[in-house]
Amino acid sequence: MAVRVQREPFDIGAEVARLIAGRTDIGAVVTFSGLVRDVNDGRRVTAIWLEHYPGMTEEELARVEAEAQLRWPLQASLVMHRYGKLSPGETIVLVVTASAHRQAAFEAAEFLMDYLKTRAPFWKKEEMGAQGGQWVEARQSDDAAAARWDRR
Amino acid sequence: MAVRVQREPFDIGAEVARLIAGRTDIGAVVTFSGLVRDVNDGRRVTAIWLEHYPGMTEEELARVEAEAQLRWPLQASLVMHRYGKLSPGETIVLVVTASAHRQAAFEAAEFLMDYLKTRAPFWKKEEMGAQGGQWVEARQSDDAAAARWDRR
Amino acid sequence: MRVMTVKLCYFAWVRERVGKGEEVVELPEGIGSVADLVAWLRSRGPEYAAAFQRADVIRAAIDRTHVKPTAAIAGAREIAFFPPVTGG
Amino acid sequence: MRVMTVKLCYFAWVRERVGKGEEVVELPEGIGSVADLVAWLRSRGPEYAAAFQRADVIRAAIDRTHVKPTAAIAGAREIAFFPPVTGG
Repeated sequence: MAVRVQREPFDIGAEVARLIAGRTDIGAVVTFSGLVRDVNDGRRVTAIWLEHYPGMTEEELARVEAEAQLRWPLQASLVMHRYGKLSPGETIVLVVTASAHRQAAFEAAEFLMDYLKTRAPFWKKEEMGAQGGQWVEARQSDDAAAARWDRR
Repeated sequence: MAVRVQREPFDIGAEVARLIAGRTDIGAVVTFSGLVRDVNDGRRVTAIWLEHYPGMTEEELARVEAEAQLRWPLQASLVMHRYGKLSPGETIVLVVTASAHRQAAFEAAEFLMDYLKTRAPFWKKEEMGAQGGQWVEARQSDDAAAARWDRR
Repeated sequence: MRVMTVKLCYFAWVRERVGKGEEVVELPEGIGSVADLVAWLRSRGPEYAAAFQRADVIRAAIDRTHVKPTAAIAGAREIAFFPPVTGG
Repeated sequence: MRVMTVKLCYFAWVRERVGKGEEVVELPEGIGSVADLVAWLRSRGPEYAAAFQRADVIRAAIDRTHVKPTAAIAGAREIAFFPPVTGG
């Protein structure tokens, strides 16, 4: 059960290995990695700049993770998020969930991503070379994705 | 787009790194790892033996993967499954899906696992120390999980 | 009399009960479907009767593709019998 | 007159338009809610008017917890304003 916010890249294999090391009660591990794409909504992106709210970011991610643990029987979980300048192909976010059975691990990972997308205080600015930068607008589809968990 | 059936352990970090290397069009990568648990349905398990149908296994996994690619816009996918003797804590199966957006990657990974569970010709025998071995019975919940994709 | 030669494969507890993983058999005329083949196999001895006792839970594949009990076996080179799969 | 001293934080384009990331302000009496505070901020100059023009899309947090515009600010030490989040 951990939250980490950092500039540095992370190593998905090492994180999963650390999470399951010495455990023989885990049946399912789901990971989600979010990557920077070089095209977003038709715009060519040369890099993104991720601003965040130090202090609140960690607290909010911990609240989201705690909510996932209330809803699903998770044996381990991890939420990592980067900030600063990132190039296309780099990993922005990593979510890992571990449970005895696959459905809980899948659902909790989707929930963490949906909630994080609408609650964690990060803001993306896309750099588009000579055309300057542009703040990314929030997606209604992200609100809808998060709202589907309200009914439960 | 690959299927691999092997005795040897696999390295999730290396597999994901290979899948996304040099790509800048992937926005989401989901992995599912299935692990051997030391307790299954209340039975203490010291090891499992995975038998499979060489030849058909690879063909069936390739069919399941091709079906996932028909249903979702995947940029890459990987299905790896081990056979032979495995101890608690070891990874049995690894599914990786990559797409521009997270919903496709999540759904395709769940689909691959659900379909694989009911179609790939593997059979698990649990070893329970002095009490001998026992073939694992198929779960109705796995049939139900696979059936939910029929409606689409 | 026309006979059909086919390779049969058995897996998991079907294999254990039959006592072998595969065999080549010559089928008599009149065996058109997978279900017919199961009925014929059951008549071959007590080990086959034990293996195919719960015919409803046994699954089959023809030439490495899942099939139903009603599937025709004409032209098959390899027919496999096994319990419901439990991988993943 | 009773004044309330509070730290304000701005992020993303709110920060860029206001021209600073944070400041400590003394609030006059009568500012009870986040919405009241936004209205007061808009009156502080053209940069604030520009930053808070689309008040409906601006989100707020009090002491690092998301709040609605109707939330009371009494006792707050740190109030942050920012656009809808776009992480992940």
